[in-house]
This record gives sequence, structure tokens and C-alpha cells, in this order.
Amino acid sequence: MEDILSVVTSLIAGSIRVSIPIAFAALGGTLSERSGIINMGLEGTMLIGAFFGVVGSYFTNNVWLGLLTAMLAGALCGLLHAVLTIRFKCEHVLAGVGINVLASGLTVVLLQMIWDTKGKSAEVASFSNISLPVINQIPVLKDILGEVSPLLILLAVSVVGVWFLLYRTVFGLRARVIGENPEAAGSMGINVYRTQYICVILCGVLAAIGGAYMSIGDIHMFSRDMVSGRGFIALAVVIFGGWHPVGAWLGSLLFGLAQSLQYRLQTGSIPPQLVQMLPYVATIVVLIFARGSSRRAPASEGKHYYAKGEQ
Amino acid sequence: MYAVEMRGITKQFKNVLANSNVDLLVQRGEIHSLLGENGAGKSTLMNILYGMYAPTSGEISVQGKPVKIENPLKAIELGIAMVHQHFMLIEPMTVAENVVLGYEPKKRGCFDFKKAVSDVEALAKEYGLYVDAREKVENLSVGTKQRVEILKALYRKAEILILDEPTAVLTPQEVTDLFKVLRRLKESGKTILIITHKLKETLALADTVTILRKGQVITSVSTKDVDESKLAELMVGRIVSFQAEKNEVPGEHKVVMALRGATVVKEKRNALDGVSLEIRSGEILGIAGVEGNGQTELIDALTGLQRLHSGSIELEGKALHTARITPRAMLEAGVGHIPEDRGKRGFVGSFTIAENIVLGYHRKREFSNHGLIRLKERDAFAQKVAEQYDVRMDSIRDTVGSLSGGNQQKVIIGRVFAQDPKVIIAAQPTRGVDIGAIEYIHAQILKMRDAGKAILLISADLEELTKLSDEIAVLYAGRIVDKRPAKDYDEKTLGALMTGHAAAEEKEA
Amino acid sequence: AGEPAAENTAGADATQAPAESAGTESPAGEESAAPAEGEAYKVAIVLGVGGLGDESFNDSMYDGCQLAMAEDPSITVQVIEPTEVAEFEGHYMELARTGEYDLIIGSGFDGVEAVTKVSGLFPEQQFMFVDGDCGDLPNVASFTFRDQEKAFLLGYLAAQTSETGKIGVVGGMDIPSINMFVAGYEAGAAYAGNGTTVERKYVGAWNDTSTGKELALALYDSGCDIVYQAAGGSGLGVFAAAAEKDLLAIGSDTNQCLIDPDHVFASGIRTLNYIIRDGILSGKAGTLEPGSHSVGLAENGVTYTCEGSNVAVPQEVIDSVEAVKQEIIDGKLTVPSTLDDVASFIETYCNK
Amino acid sequence: MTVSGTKKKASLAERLSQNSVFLSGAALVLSLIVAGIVMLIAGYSPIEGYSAMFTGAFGNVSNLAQTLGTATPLIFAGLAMAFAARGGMFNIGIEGQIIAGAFPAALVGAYVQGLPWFLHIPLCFLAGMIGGGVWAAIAGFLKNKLRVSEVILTIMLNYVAQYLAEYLANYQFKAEGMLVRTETILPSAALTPLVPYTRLTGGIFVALAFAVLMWWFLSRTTAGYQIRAISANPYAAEAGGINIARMNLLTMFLSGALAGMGGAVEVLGVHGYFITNMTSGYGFDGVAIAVMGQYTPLGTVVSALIFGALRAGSTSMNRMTSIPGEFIQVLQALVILFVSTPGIVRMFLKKRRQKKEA
Ligand SMILES: Nc1ncnc2c1ncn2[C@@H]1O[C@H](COP(=O)(O)OP(=O)(O)OP(=O)(O)O)[C@@H](O)[C@H]1O
Ligand SMILES: Nc1ncnc2c1ncn2[C@@H]1O[C@H](COP(=O)(O)OP(=O)(O)OP(=O)(O)O)[C@@H](O)[C@H]1O
Ligand SMILES: [Mg+2]
Ligand SMILES: [Mg+2]
Repeated sequence: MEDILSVVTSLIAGSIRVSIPIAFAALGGTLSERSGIINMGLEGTMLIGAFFGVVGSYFTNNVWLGLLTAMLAGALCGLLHAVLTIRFKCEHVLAGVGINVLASGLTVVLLQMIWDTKGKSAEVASFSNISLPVINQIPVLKDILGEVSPLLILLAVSVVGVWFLLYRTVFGLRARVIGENPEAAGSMGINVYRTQYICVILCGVLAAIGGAYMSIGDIHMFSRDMVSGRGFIALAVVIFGGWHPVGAWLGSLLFGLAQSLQYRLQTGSIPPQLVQMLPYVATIVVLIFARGSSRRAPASEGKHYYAKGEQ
Repeated sequence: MYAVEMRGITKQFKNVLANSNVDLLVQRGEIHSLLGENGAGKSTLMNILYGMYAPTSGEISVQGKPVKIENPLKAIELGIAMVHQHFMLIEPMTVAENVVLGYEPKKRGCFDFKKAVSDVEALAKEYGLYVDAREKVENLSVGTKQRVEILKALYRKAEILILDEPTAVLTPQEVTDLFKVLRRLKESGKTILIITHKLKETLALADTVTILRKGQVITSVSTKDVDESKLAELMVGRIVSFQAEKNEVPGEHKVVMALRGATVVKEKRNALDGVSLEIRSGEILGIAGVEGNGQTELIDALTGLQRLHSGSIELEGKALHTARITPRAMLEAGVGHIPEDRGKRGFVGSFTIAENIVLGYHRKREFSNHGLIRLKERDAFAQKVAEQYDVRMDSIRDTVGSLSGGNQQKVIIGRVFAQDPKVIIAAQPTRGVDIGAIEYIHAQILKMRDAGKAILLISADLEELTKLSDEIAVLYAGRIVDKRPAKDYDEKTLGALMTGHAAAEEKEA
Repeated sequence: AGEPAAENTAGADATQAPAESAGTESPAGEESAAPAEGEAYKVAIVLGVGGLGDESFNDSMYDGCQLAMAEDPSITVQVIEPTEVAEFEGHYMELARTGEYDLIIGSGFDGVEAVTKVSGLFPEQQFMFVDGDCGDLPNVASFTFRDQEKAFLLGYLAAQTSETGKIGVVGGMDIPSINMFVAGYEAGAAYAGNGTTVERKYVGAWNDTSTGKELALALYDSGCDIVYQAAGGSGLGVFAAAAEKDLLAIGSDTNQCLIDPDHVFASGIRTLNYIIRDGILSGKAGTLEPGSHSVGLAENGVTYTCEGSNVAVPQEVIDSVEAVKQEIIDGKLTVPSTLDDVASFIETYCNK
Repeated sequence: MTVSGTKKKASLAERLSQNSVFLSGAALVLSLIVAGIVMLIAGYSPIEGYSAMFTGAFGNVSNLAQTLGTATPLIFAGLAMAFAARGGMFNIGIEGQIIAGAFPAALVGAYVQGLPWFLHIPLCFLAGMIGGGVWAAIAGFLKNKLRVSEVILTIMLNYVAQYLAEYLANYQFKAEGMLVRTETILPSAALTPLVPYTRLTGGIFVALAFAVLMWWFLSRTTAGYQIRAISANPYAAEAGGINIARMNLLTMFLSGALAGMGGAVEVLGVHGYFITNMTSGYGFDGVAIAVMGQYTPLGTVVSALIFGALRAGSTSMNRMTSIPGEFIQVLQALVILFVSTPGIVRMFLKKRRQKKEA
């Protein structure tokens, strides 16, 4: 009995950990897509975040400054994406693919310039788990959430923050309007571009935090291409979560659960590839059953908006 | 002093001169109508005034002050508001959110939804524009959507209101309501610029009319000094006949297509509720009704776009098997379809005229050979149809999206009529089309009738309906509530029946 | 520091090893005229996919080149980092075609076919190949490692060190070259005879540190107290997990005790760098013997070390591991190299 | 005089700024310059790097052949993406479909015996097309049935394909030896290099033929017409009697079949067997290639050739210089971004013009 309980708590704690980087990126993706800009560059932005988190932490020896560096780098990625797609009308998908390729190359080039290696950075100061008061007194729950990464708390704050931003502020209302119908927004005198810029930059920041969690939250270094496809999973989670911040979080948790289950189901008796496949098959199956609730994408997503006189 | 003074406005698009040295003078507190054929440049001129387009050259003064209107924000600041031809509404959001957009009430930095609702309700009450501020726009009827658009303008304290073809999609009752509102606005000192193709409305509502043709101003006249035919002549440059010739078609009128007890359920509600009708050869059956009362479902059912939940469709006396009711099967059975929303269902904007003229018929032997397109035959056919139906174009390789609304409609009409259909489902065939084209389209429809086709005509334009139809059925809340020969109706009773009043009254009586 | 498998010692041994046993002391009188001392000797080395910075295979190869250059300044090395397996053949071909290089070094079981083909086309060109068996080619000296032997010792060591009776291994991928490690490790644990069970998990990627960590955490959570990583870059996550849980881990390829001395208590070692160095030097001396050479514990091509770790391993445990090592060197034990062979190994050696 | 002179020049620049071929070329140059600057900053010589790259891509017949050979699977990947886009579908699952095509092609190549090459090779292609097509059609089918975005479906199916193929190549169909791969195909199924020791095989002609075929299909067949109509306006297409669900399925199948061809050509021409990780990012290159080629077959072929040259050139830069290969990745990213963003080049032209006028 106790055994089963400890298996379950370990599984849930694992799901939460696995979901953190994906959730940050998906949250960013949600924000960006709600304003009409598809960000395929989540993967690359996460990688940049992971790298610059380590760079900042390495040079300042302060993990919070490391996180700040990652956020700034993420903001730059977002800005690049925004300039390309909004100012220069680059196809959204392509801008994202470009950022992914760029991040993958650039991080290694910089890795070599700073640490003279192409594999991994030096070990740097990183976040250690903090003990949550009250929760660490409650049986069972303390095994799951008693000791958590401070970034998990930041994630919870971000989910609420993004939700608040989108659904409670004027800015969010305008962003959602733009995602649906930028022409209407423009005709009401709303500055479409500025709103989109802000959303995409914030998206970059969030995705970068997700990446930074992997490097200075989960382990204490950067290793090349360490994001390993999580940005694409986040992209799927955005859709899965119905373009809603809470949905994005729940979607990430669900994927985290499947992944965490996979890690535990690998016992050697079943070929591992078949187990590794599980989270991806599970996602498809969940989609099959959740179809009724699947909401539609923001109507103008991926389209270019031309303010008057342009074109 | 003029509320709006536009002088020497020229607008050059890539290869179209949309406005050429246009002068437009609008008195404060008047209702000023813009009239002109499709593509004459009316919308362009108004978009310039609203800051959506920058003019290539020309000057604008508002309330006597020279201004530069770089963007809609500037226009709003100047007290100008615009209700567009295509509504600029955010469908999944509430009325209140749509109205306050750009000038949202805030409470402690957050969007104050409650205040937005109460503001909108107060405004609606003040001007008699009833809407539910908490309702999502996607659930509203067209007329209500329009009211939302006007509320948007009033919320911005607009002094000058531009309306681009506001009546094209309204029922007579809604038009009457709208005009009441507009007159009230005029009385409260607001200036109104309105674009419409309907001469009667222009004469009834406007003080002054400016007529555009091919991007140039022909003249500006007071409505007191003109009548319908004079206006039409000014507009088209020739005399337009309004009286469509309509004679009884001789011979037996067989039932070609029939609907028996057709029911369509949408969102748990019977959108179409046991409807039965018969469409006979050589006759036009008109359907009158307010949008949202089942017309769309009726059209979709007859063209195979919508599955029936119960009831049946008969073609030439034979009931169709449910599985056979698909758009393709209906097309191949000879049911031609002129869709109500031409931009949505009617054509593929990025396709050429030739490609659009065969859409739906592209599989026919004439145009395809074992799955291969017979380009030469197709293009020759398209050329012939485009010429026959008077599509104004450079070449059949132009995209349909680049044509004016009237010409787009001609492409669709040509496509359907050229295939020698047995039945024609014509929905809003002249919506947003200029009077020259209307005249032409009406003549074509009657020609089809005279050739023995069975025609179902669905139109929001009661004048069109009574003029063309042999018989009219009134659709209300998914049912046929009344059906009589067309000559037995006048617009007033029709209007009342459509809104459900008369039916109830008659029942009571 | 009296541990016999200390890295430096191991290295020193290995320096000799290939020269002693791996066929480089070929009988003189080969036609290939050995270039005189001081004469320029050009080497090209084609690394494995993934390139430098893996702190493992490729870095070790590169280290070997640098060692050789340090020893003999007349040696120059051109390093090539392919990004995909499909590039190997093109690289070998181009390098051989130029005729400029005295020795071309290739690597990896996935490059065997390419080098076999190219060496056949350019019989005059001398090749050296590591970590892949090229068989009896006249101009290719190939070296393979019996990694299962050191993994065996690590499994044997881990089983004796474990307090929970449960140990784990995280492999990079379920592929034969990784399963060599896993098989050796499992067999070694069984050979300890104390009923220790082994659980294995695979990351499915070489750069996914996060998954490496999660898999290790899953192993620790299920009761393992030692996890062996054979997952390249992903293995770094295993060490992070060990630190978080304050449990033990075992490293691979190089002395990874140095990464986290408090938790990594042992590490498998390949002396790939020395093999490369000696290959280059004997190539220059004209004594590099073609054909396939297999190096294991006996040849000091692979070994293990606890050097640098702060975790104390009892001397009697070390002694028992050394004893087993000697058994393997003496050929009394044949360590299985595939998972399929583990069962029969246990049948033969453990169930008596 | 001078006034009219500058005017003429300005109009030339203006005309150039409308010419997409010129813009793409200029973007290419621009990305080379920017990547060169990055190299300089990192302390490498861009001149050395580029000359090695250029030699490697075009220097002699076999290098040129290498470029074309490298471009071959990229053409297929790009066409697959372009085709789906022309049918209104966003197929991000090309990577998985390449695997799904490569695997059956390898099996047919290895196990079907006694066929002459002119039957065996087409049979392998067919297997590849069906494999890739079916894999993509799964996404199409689920999209129709469940109204689930094909983006999620294809991303997930990429992983499923990868693990499934890894499993099959590791257990059911594993060839002897250390590699996780299938048996080597029979000689009758192998595409032999056109230029010895390069990756260039007859596959390039097959790829070009498929590009022409795609153009022909889209513009000359009713099915192609229907597919295009759906992506341009599904509502009008539906009213025109076009079965959208069926056509979506067809679009995905054919797109996947193109990707599967890419996998089959790689197996028959380069590896000789299916091996895990053989796709090496072709899928995402395919996305970039198709978008850069504006979803037209010709544009796709041209941008695939550019990518092929970059890849081939990078291998030789790697061999001939000490510049790390990652710079090529940076360069490739810049090419993607600049070529697909003609606005940037236009802005440069404008700036130049303004300077001149000032
Ligand atoms: N954004 C644009 N780009 C290029 N041409 C345009 C654009 N907008 C309008 N035009 C062209 O300018 C001309 C005038 O169009 P406009 O919409 O002003 O006509 P209109 O009088 O409003 O017609 P309708 O009665 O059909 O609404 C047309 O030929 C149209 O095709
Ligand atoms: N509108 C039509 N009216 C009369 N006959 C038609 C029509 N459309 C198609 N046909 C005929 O129907 C037959 C079937 O057409 P065809 O096989 O080309 O379509 P299809 O390929 O089955 O369509 P899809 O592309 O949807 O699979 C042909 O002989 C064609 O001439
Ligand atoms: Mg207009
Ligand atoms: Mg057919």
C-alpha cells in the first residue's frame, strides 16, 4: 500500500517537473498566438534561454541574474521574431524555423568561444529546491510539492499572470481582438503592431524561462541541443490547451504525466522504443477523446496584417 | 461651414485609379448619400476619410479645419466613425467588449467589464438601439450586428458617421428602424454619410446625393430636385428600366423539386421545422424572411450542404436517398446554386475567372477528361460565358477577387445559368450590386423562368421579391407561415409576416 | 592512492599496452617506407557524429591527437567533425583522393562500411580505425573495445556497494554498442552473487540531460541507490539526479568522478586517447599493423577507476574487484557482450 | 540632367526591389556577409571558409555532384511540404513520413528477390510512397474525423514513426552487427552513383520528375484544381461539390508520398538500408525550403539546391578548414530568414537610394 503510494507520489512529482519547461513555452506560445502570431521558434528560444541562463549565472555567479539574462535573451529572440513577422511580413513558420536553426548553431559557437568546448558549459550556480511551508507538513502532498523549484512557483505566477493579462486587462482584450480580427482592431484605432510586439516579446521571455529551467533549474549546466524537441511539444500543447493559459498548463501536465509514466514503465521487459512512444500516442488518444472541447484557433493566426498604406 | 470637405482627392492603387480628383462637400447636420456603380470608388473615398487609406493627393477639412488623417485613431479623434460594408466585429466576443474596444473603461488598471456593459446599455437606451450587451456577437442577427456597429460609433462620440451599404443585408423592418435611428442622430446634430445602391432609400433618407462614376464625381444634387429614374440615369449614364417584363409562362408547370417535411436541427433547435415546398418549372417561388429564420438552412438543404434530420427531398417526383444528398449530387442532378454570401460560398477569390466559371462543374466531360482539365475547352467556354453575362474584365485570367462586387456576381450567375440547370436556388442574387447590374441580373433570372426553369428566390429585398416572384412563401422561425401568389402581397404585410406579427394576429383573428 | 586502477596508472599502462599487444610491434620489413624522424607526418581524423565537446568519445580521440603532437611536433592533424553518418564515406574518399595524408583515422561502428569501401579503392593509403571492426583489410588497422569487461567490473562493484540491493543503468539508446555496457554491468552485478537486481532505462537521445535526470530519479525513487550512466551527454543528468537524491552514480568513458566527487564514486574508462596516440606514433614509425585488434582489460584498453572520488570504497571490495579483473584478464571469465548472452552467462557462472 | 539620371537609377532599384529572383539572390549575399561577420568576430577567416565552402559545393564535378545528391532528398521534403500547403494543410510531419517511406522501401529492397532493377527500384519507390502516404494520411484522417489540428497530429506522429522504426530496426528486422539497421538491399534495388563516390544518383531525375509531376497535377488535373480550391476557399469548394474530407485525405496522402519518396531515394541511393537517424533534420529543412520556394515546385527545387550546396559546402569547409560546422548552421538560418524576408533587402535598397539622393 505504502509502496503504491510512493510510486504514485514519485510519478506525480516527476510529471510536474517534466511539465515545467514545456508549460513556460506553451504559455508564451498561447500569448503569442492569441495576438495572431504563430511562434514556431519556441524550441530555439528555449535553447537560447537555457544557454544564456548559464552564461548569466556563470559570469555573475548569481542564479537570479542568470535567469534575468535568459529572459533578456528570450526577449531578443521574441523581438527578432516580431520584427521579421510583423515589420517584414516574413511567414511566421519560417521565422520560427530560422530562429530554431540559428539558436542551435549559435549556442554551440558561443559555447566554444566562452568555454572552448562544443559539448557542455562549466557548472554554474543554479536554483536549488525550496521547501514550501505548510505544504511540507501535509502528508502525501509534502512528497509531491514539499520541495519544489522556485521556478515552479514562478510558473504558477506566470499562468495566473498571463490569464490575468489576457482576460482582465485592456491590453489582453486588445490582444485577443487582434488575434481574431486585426483589421477591426486597427479600424478602432488600436495600435495592432505594438500589441503584437509586446505579446511576441513576452512569449520569448516565457519560453526562455522554460529553457533556463532546464539548464539552471534542473541541472547546473548547458549541454548542446539540450531542449530536445520540447519546444515543438509546447507548440502542440498550445493547441491542446485551447489557446488558454490554464489549458496550456494542464496540457503540459498531462504530457508530463505521460512522459513520467513512460520513464517508470521502462523496465526492460518491453522494448524501450515502444514505451518511449507512449506519451506521443497518448496525446493523440487524448485528443481523440477530448475533441468536443477543442476550441478553434484565433481566426487571424498566422496571417499578416497590413496597416493602412502598407503593401 | 462644412462638416466634411474633401478636395481633389485622388487614389491610385497599383493599377487602378479608384478616385480621380474627387470633391466632396458635406454640410453639418445633413444626411449625405454617395451613389455609384460597383467599383465607382465610394468605399475607397470613405476609407480615405476614415484614415484607412492614404490618398495619393488631395486635401481634407473636418469641421472647417484642414486635417491630415493618417489612421483611424486620428479619424476617431476628429469625431469620425465608420460602419464598414463588412462588419468589423469580433465574433467570439460580447457586444459590450466590441463596442468599447479602443476606449475601454478601466477600474484599477483592469478592464471593467461591468462598466462596459452598463455604458453600452445606457447608450443603447438613449438611441433606441436595443441589444443585449452581454451576448456574443456570433449569436446575433445581421440587423443587430449593425446596431452594434452604430453603437460603436456613438460610443466614440462620433459627430460624423459613415455607413457603407448598411441596408444591403437588412429586412424592411430593420431598414425602417435604422432610418429612424439615423434621423434621430441627424436631429441631435450629427452628420451622416451613407453609401447605398437603393435609390428609394436614398430619396427617402438623404438630403444631398453625390454621384460617382469611374472614380469621378458626376454631380452633387439635393434629393428634392431628383427622382429615381433621374438618379439612375446620372449614375449609370443611360436610362435604366425598372419595370421587368413578366408574363405568364405558358404550358404545364410541373413540380421539379420538392421539399417534404424537412427538419434541420442546429444547436438543439429546429432551424428548419417541417418545411414543405414545391418548386415548379417556369415559376419563381420567392422566400421572404428575416435572416436567422431558416433561410440559410433551407438553401443548404436544397443544395446538399446540409443534411436533413427528417423529411425528404424530391427531384422530378423521385425522393432522393439521404446518402445522395451531397452538394456534388445536387449539382449533377441539375440544381444550380447562387449562394447568399458570394464572398464565402460563391467564388474562390484567388482563382481566375475561368477557374471560377467551372467551379462545381469542373468534372463534366466538357471540362475534364479522365481527371485531366481540358484547358482549351474550359477557357473557350469561360470566355463565352463571361462575354455573354457581361463580366467587365481584362481577361478570363484575372482573379475574381480583383473584380468589383457586381462583376463577381455576374461570374456566379453566368456559371450557374450557362449549365442549363433544371432548378435554380438563387439566394440574394443582387446583394450589394449596383442598379445597372441589378437590372441585368433580374432580366437574366426572368429569362431563365421563361425558359421553363424552376426557380427558388430568396431575397431580403422585398421589392425584388415581389417584382420577380410568381408565388411567395414567408419563412418565420423555421416554418412556412404564409404562402400566396406574389401579387397578393404588399411590402407592408410581407414585412409584418416576416417578423411573426401578422401571422400571430391572423391566427388570433 | 594505492588503488591499482587509478587513472594515471591506467594511462601509463595503456601507453605501453597497445604497443605490447595490439599488433603495432609488427615484424619490420613492411614495404611502406617509414618516414624518418622529424619528417612531416600528416594525419586526418574523422570524428564520430556529434563532434567535439562530448567529454567522451570524440574529445578522447582529439586528446589522443594532441598527445601525439606533443610527443612529436612534426605530426600535424586535421580534425573533421561530420554531422551525419552519411558524410563518412565522402570524407574518407576526399581525404584519400588528395593523397596528402600519411594516415587517415576513422571511427565508429557506423563508419566501418565507408572505410572498408574507401580503403579498397585506395590501397596505398594507410587507415586507422577505432571502435569498429574492419576485419582483415591490408591497409586498415582497426581497434575495438571490449567495453563489457569494464562495465562488468562496475556492475560487480556496484552490487557490492549497494545497500538496497537494487542498482540501475541509464543507457543512451537501445542499441548494441550501448547494450554492451548494459550486458556487462548486469552480468557483473549477478556475478557478485548477493541477489542485487539491475534495472535499465534508455533516454532515446544523446543530448537530453533532462530526460537523463528524470530516468535516474525514477530509478532512485524505485529503490536503486546506484545508477550507472552510459548515455553520453544525457548522462550528465544522471549525476544531477544523484546529487539531488544524495545517492551514488557511476560514470563512463572518462574519469567522471571528477565531475561530482561526492556522488560519482566510480567511472569506466576507455584509453581511446592512448590508442590514438600510439596508433599515430607507430604509424609514423611504420609499425602500425593492419588487421583488427580487440582491446579490453587485458590490453588496458578499457578499465575502471575510483580515483578522485570522495566516496570511500572499502579496500576489500576494491580487492575483490581486482581479483575479478584478473580472472577476466586470465580468460577464466568471458563477459557477455549482448543482453541475450547475459542469461547464459548467469547460468554458467552464477548458478553453481 | 543629373535629376533625370538619379531618377533613372532610382527606378532601376525600384524595379529590382520588385524582382523576386533578384531579391532572393541579394538576400543570399546578405546572409553570407552577416555570417562572415559572425565568423570574423569568432576569430575565423570568412574568406578561407567561403572559398572552402564554394569549392566543396561547386569546385569540381564530384563536388557539384555531391551538391545535387545532397539536394535530392531535400527536394522531396520541400515538395511534400509545398504540396500540403497548396491543399491548405500544414504538414510538419515530413520527418516522420520520410522514415515511414524509407523503412518499407528498405524492406522491399532487401527481401523481394528475383526482380530486374527496372521493376525492383520502382517497387521500392512504391513502397516508400505508400508508407509515407499512409503515415501522413493518418493525420489527415484524424483531422477530418476529430477536427484536431494536423499540426499536433503530425508532430506527435513524427515521434511515433521514429520510435516505431527504431523498434523494428532493432528487433524484427535487425541486420547482423553493431548497427541498428535493416538488411542491405539487393543490388537490383540499388541506385548507383552517377558520378563515382558521390551521393548523386538517378534519384535527382526522379526528384525533378516529381516536381514537374506536382506542377502538372496541381494545374492540369481536376483533383489538383479541387485541392487548390479547398485551400483558397473551403466554403466555396464545398458548395462546388468538392468533398473536402476526401480531398484533405488525398492531399495528406500525396504529400506524405512525396516525403516517403525522399526516404526511399536515400535508402536506395545513399545508405543501402534503413538506419536510425538517417533523416537528419530533412523535415524542418523541407518546411524552410518550401516556404522559401513560395510553395511552387520550381521555387522548391531551387531552394533545395541552395540548401544542398550549403550542406555539401559545409562538409568540405569542415574538412578543409578549422572553422566549426556550426557556422554553417548560423549561415543556413540567416539564409532562411533573409530569403524569406525580402522586406529586409528592400529596406537596404531604399536606404542606399536615399543616401544617393541625399
Ligand atoms: N486595396 C485595394 N487594392 C487595389 N485595388 C482596390 C483596393 N480597394 C479597392 N480597389 C479598387 O478600386 C476600385 C474602387 O473600389 P471601391 O471599393 O471604392 O468601389 P465601390 O464604389 O465601393 O464599389 P461597391 O459598390 O462594389 O462597393 C475598384 O476597381 C476596386 O477593385
Ligand atoms: N455537374 C455534372 N453534370 C453532369 N455530369 C457530371 C458532372 N460532374 C461530373 N460529371 C460526370 O461524372 C463522371 C464522374 O466524374 P469524375 O470521375 O471525373 O469525378 P471524380 O473523379 O469521381 O471526382 P472526385 O475528384 O471527387 O473524386 C464523369 O463522367 C463526368 O463527366
Ligand atoms: Mg464599396
Ligand atoms: Mg474519382
